[in-house]
Amino acid sequence: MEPTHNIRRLMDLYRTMSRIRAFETAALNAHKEGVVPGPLHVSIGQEGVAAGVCLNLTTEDRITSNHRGHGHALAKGAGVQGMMRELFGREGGHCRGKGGSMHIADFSVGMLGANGVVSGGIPIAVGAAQGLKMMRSSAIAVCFFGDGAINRGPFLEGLNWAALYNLPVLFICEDNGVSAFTATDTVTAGPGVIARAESLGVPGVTVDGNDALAVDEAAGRLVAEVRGGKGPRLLHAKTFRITGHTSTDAAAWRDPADVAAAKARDPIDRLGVLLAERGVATADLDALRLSAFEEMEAAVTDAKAAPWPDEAIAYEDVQDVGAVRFSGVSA
Amino acid sequence: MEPTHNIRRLMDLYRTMSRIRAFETAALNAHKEGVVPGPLHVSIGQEGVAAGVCLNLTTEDRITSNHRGHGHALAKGAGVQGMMRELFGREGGHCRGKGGSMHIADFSVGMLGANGVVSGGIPIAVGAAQGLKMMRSSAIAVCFFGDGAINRGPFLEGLNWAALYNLPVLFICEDNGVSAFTATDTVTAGPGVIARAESLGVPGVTVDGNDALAVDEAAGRLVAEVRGGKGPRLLHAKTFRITGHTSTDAAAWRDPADVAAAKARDPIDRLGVLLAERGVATADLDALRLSAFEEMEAAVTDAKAAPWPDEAIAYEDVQDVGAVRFSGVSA
Amino acid sequence: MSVHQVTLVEAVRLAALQEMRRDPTVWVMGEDVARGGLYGQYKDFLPEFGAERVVSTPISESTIMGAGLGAALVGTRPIIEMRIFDFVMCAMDELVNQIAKIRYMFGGQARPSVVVRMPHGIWRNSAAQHSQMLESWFVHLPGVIVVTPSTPADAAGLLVSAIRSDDPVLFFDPKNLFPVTGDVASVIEPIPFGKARLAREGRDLTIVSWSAIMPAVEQAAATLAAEGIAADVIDLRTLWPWDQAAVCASVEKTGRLLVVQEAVSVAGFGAEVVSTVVETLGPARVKAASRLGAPRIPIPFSPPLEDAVKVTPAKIVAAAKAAMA
Amino acid sequence: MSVHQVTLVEAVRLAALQEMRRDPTVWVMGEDVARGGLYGQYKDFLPEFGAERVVSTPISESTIMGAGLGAALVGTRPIIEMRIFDFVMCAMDELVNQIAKIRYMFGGQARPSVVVRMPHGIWRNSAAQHSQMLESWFVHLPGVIVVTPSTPADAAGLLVSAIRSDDPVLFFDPKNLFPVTGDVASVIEPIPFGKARLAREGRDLTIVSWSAIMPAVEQAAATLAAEGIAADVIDLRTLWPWDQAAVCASVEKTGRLLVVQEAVSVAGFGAEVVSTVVETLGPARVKAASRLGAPRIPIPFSPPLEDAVKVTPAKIVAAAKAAMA
Ligand SMILES: Cc1ncc(C[n+]2csc(CCOP(=O)(O)OP(=O)(O)O)c2C)c(N)n1
Ligand SMILES: Cc1ncc(C[n+]2csc(CCOP(=O)(O)OP(=O)(O)O)c2C)c(N)n1
Ligand SMILES: [Mg+2]
Ligand SMILES: [Mg+2]
Repeated sequence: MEPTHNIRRLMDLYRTMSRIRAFETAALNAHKEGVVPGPLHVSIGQEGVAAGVCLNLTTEDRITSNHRGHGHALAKGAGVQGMMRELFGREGGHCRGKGGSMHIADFSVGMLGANGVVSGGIPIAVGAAQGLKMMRSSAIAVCFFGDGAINRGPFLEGLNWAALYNLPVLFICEDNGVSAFTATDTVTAGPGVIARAESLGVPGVTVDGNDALAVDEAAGRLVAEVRGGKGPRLLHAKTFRITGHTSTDAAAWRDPADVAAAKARDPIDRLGVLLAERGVATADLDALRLSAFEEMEAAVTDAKAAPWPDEAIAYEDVQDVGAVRFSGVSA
Repeated sequence: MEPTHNIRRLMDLYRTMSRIRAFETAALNAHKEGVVPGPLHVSIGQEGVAAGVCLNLTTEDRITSNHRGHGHALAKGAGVQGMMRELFGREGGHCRGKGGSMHIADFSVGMLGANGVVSGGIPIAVGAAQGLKMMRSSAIAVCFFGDGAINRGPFLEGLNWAALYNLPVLFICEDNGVSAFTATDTVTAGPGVIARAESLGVPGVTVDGNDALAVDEAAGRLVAEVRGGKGPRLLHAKTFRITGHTSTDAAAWRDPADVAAAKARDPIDRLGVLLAERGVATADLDALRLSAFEEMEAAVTDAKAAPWPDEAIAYEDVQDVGAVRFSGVSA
Repeated sequence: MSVHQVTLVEAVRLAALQEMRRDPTVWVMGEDVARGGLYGQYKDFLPEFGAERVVSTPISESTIMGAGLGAALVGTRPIIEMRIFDFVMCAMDELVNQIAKIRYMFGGQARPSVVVRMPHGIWRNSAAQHSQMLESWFVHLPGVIVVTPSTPADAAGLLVSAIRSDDPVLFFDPKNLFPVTGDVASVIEPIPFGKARLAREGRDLTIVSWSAIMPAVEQAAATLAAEGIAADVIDLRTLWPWDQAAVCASVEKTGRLLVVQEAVSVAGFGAEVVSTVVETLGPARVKAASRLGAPRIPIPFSPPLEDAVKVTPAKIVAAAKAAMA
Repeated sequence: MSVHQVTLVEAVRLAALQEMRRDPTVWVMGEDVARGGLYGQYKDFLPEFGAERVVSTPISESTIMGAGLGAALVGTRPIIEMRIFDFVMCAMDELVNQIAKIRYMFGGQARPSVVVRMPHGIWRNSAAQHSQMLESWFVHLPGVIVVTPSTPADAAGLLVSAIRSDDPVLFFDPKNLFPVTGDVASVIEPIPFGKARLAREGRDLTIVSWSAIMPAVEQAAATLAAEGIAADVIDLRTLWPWDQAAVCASVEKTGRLLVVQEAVSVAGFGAEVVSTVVETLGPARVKAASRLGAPRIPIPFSPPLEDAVKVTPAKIVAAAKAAMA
């Protein structure tokens, strides 16, 4: 990469991370205000992973995500208005208000959905890769999941399957060290995700997930291999979730030292330092963060003003065939 | 081991294998005659694994098994009459005629049951080990499953769990190379079961499953480690199933060369050769095989003559609480 | 269009074959399918369609189900073969939480066009883990179509509809009826979901049933007819949607309803039929409404025990007579 | 014996605490239980009982369920915490094919004495994968007891019975009612399975319900009473076994039956209640029999959409009036 291109790419990463941070901060605040209903899982501190991976994907590539999917969706290009309205449960949400944060999806940009079930996205991504391969598409599938997900059966089944059929799928284990409120290493045996993946025929690479540039570079290599027909790969990105498990979890149970250390390794700040070293003016970076902030504030304003979905919408998108309303007395 | 003891132990192995072979041969014939109903999965050619492992267990130790469980049950000490009657669906069967071959169990000797679901025994064995540990028992749990089972999620979950809680459980992967009618290596990626186990924190050892002595020695070591509190272990026993998947599968799809090679490696014949080398008279071995044959023929005669269970038995063993017969019109 | 006599398993084989020839996005996956499937329902598919469209899988039920969904999301139409219904218990998250809900949760963006084939029912002494009938569960589950045919022609026509459906279809092959023969057309036309088949016309009593127990019902109806009781016999063919209009019209005529199910009676689909009829017509217009089914026990192995819990023609005749009393 | 006012979640906490103190073979396992559980239902258990009896597990639902079974087979009594009902879909083989059938398949040798706790129901905009109610499925499944309490006292007493039961018990915590308060005795006595609670006495109509929707039912009954319609309100408390005698006796008195369920109406437990009443009393003795429940759609996220599918006091009042017409 020659220097200017490199700067542009770094700025892309910086912009994406800033937008994710701004989106989730705005959503968190709105949740505290009581205007975002239901559970909300944010990924503050983890933005480097989503940004670094998705920068290497095309719109035709597909991703599946987990319960913590805002960053993945935004990095994949999902529309902000549709996302924010979805979180608010309003008309114009990507899922028409039926999904909410835990079921964010934007098929128009290849975002095949968040998932409320841990590991739920693994077989779906594997199958998407199989379908894409069958249809001779050049697109690949990318599957985001947490470190907690590697203790569920679908991890084994999905990776074995992907290796067996040599499928174009890239697995991303976004390792923030916690499974809900439990430290993952207290419930996980053996040497870790890379060993597990390799035992299933899927080569893996570990990267510092708080270094967006490193993620970008590693993902770039792996995406090229996957797209080149070399079969599935796994990227293990070590990161840290600064906030709690859900918006209502103040994360008081965490070691403050760990949180402080993580804040010092904040992926956005780190990339900012690097960009400054490479000569980008601080003002330019600030402008970029401000514009992300404004974009998301505007999205909140829009979502707040958006109408609630009409009750009739509850009865749509169920099935083409078969009544949805109960033939007898029904709610 | 001093030589005479060794011979006695080898004779034990020989006897157990011969009894398994005789039991299954008798059952197969009875099935062909039409007096054993339902599906029947026999393990002819694999007897070395069950015999070698179970020789190292006490009655208090528990085992779980799979759909191919006659050998495991017999080697663990299950009563032959109860087993044969169960296969025939008669009164006096271990499961009162409700289970049949696929659900053979004899809790009185620690045989916690065959299983009609591939991998079904894995979490049960793990939990049994956890309960035993909690109750400060010196007993361990042993879990038999096939090579096909390592592609289901419970393999990952169960081994991780066992390693995590340092449970007294020994996993036995009885690797006959086939999953029903499909060669297992055509549906399995990666370097194999040992790598998978080790990636989950469970050390494993591979052994020639057709060499009963080798199985006995390896299992002896592993059982001692497990019983000694060192945590779970896995034994990978490579073997060959000479007969088809079920009694109605003539296994015409197999390569005759493979079958011939396997027959040449028959675990019973091989141990016979070894015993002869060590000075045991062929007549003694023949007598042992004959007595096994006669024992099982007698069991068949007994089972054939045994009464059918009374219809009322169908309604027992469901629940202590709640009617089993339908309150309305019922079958 | 010629018609020929084939077994039910051959009928569904021909249906899948026709659709895979018609539409290159249709494919099948499951254990041993390259070998033709456990029952020969995919016999000779591998040579014709190749290993990419006839995929023998590992024993990985959750991924068989979930990968089927993923493949549907990118535009293919997988037939997901579960081998034996009971094994779908290993794939329930993928079926219940993902396939059934994905279109709705995502506001219509996803179309999980899969057919999940689950041969079900009592099958010669296969015992508790290989004999279950839980089809009524899925009627209670929003997002799926539930298909329960009993004849070769219906199974074939409904499988064609299932493969062409954009909604996910749970197709319950009546595995005990695979050897039963019947006429099937050389070009298999789709049969619409939600239309019952009137298997026999009567006036005294309405017998409603579906799936593998239908032959016993028809036999019982013949016995009843010989004794002067003429029953309308309705084969629902699909449980969701189900032909409420046909059933209600028949009970309006006969005044008496008997639902016969191979499954456990308690909280089974029979309860839905009885309740719907009573609610729709009003109790005053119903002289009798009852259910016949299995007691609430797992399926035992031994033949006489299994017989004890099986619904038989004699039991159906007795229940029908009770309903006439 | 003193009585105090506590929340439902505290009531079930006290019940489990009492039983774990009483019986050292009782233990609990599930995700985050060492931290007190997702709802605080195991708060302070870890310091008292230690990590061997309060086991925080990996996210491994099939093994949580299956290991619970294995541990029961060697003589312990695990409480299997599923966190949220919907996740049991990841453990259905272990529950349906193993736990429910093992005693029967093995001719009585196995006693799977487990309690599976599955907090269920609509819970403040949690959407389709965290709000399901499929309790009726398990009534149709031989081998298990189905418990669906709605008050702190009932939840506590029934949990005590569940822990002492040798049969496997599926305990549906009504998660939306966790903050609701009520009186609980300082020594919690077991409540027998299969005995309904008469929540209100009337003569005009029988309303049958259970679990999280009960408060709405009682509110509706109060409204109806104010308008001159006196309903017998029956809280079933357990769906298997269920108190058929109490329900039938009430309908014999009132002549009219309305079943209210938070779950989807189609093929839900309400159908079993209606059918059983009609079959037991005969249609002639029933003037009206109907069900109120959710439409057949997954639970949507957005508040107004969720409200649309929720059963509310107003809807119950309307349905009751329709039943009186
Ligand atoms: C199958 C299943 N079990 C449990 C849960 C509850 N749950 C939601 S998120 C979570 C932790 C997941 O940890 P990880 O995969 O590491 O993701 P993270 O929250 O750390 O991003 C749990 C246990 C769930 N959603 N699905
Ligand atoms: C979950 C599940 N899927 C599929 C089956 C059908 N089935 C029975 S045995 C078998 C093959 C098992 O292979 P393996 O575990 O290697 O045991 P083997 O038969 O070789 O002894 C299959 C697929 C099953 N019983 N359970
Ligand atoms: Mg995590
Ligand atoms: Mg095998």
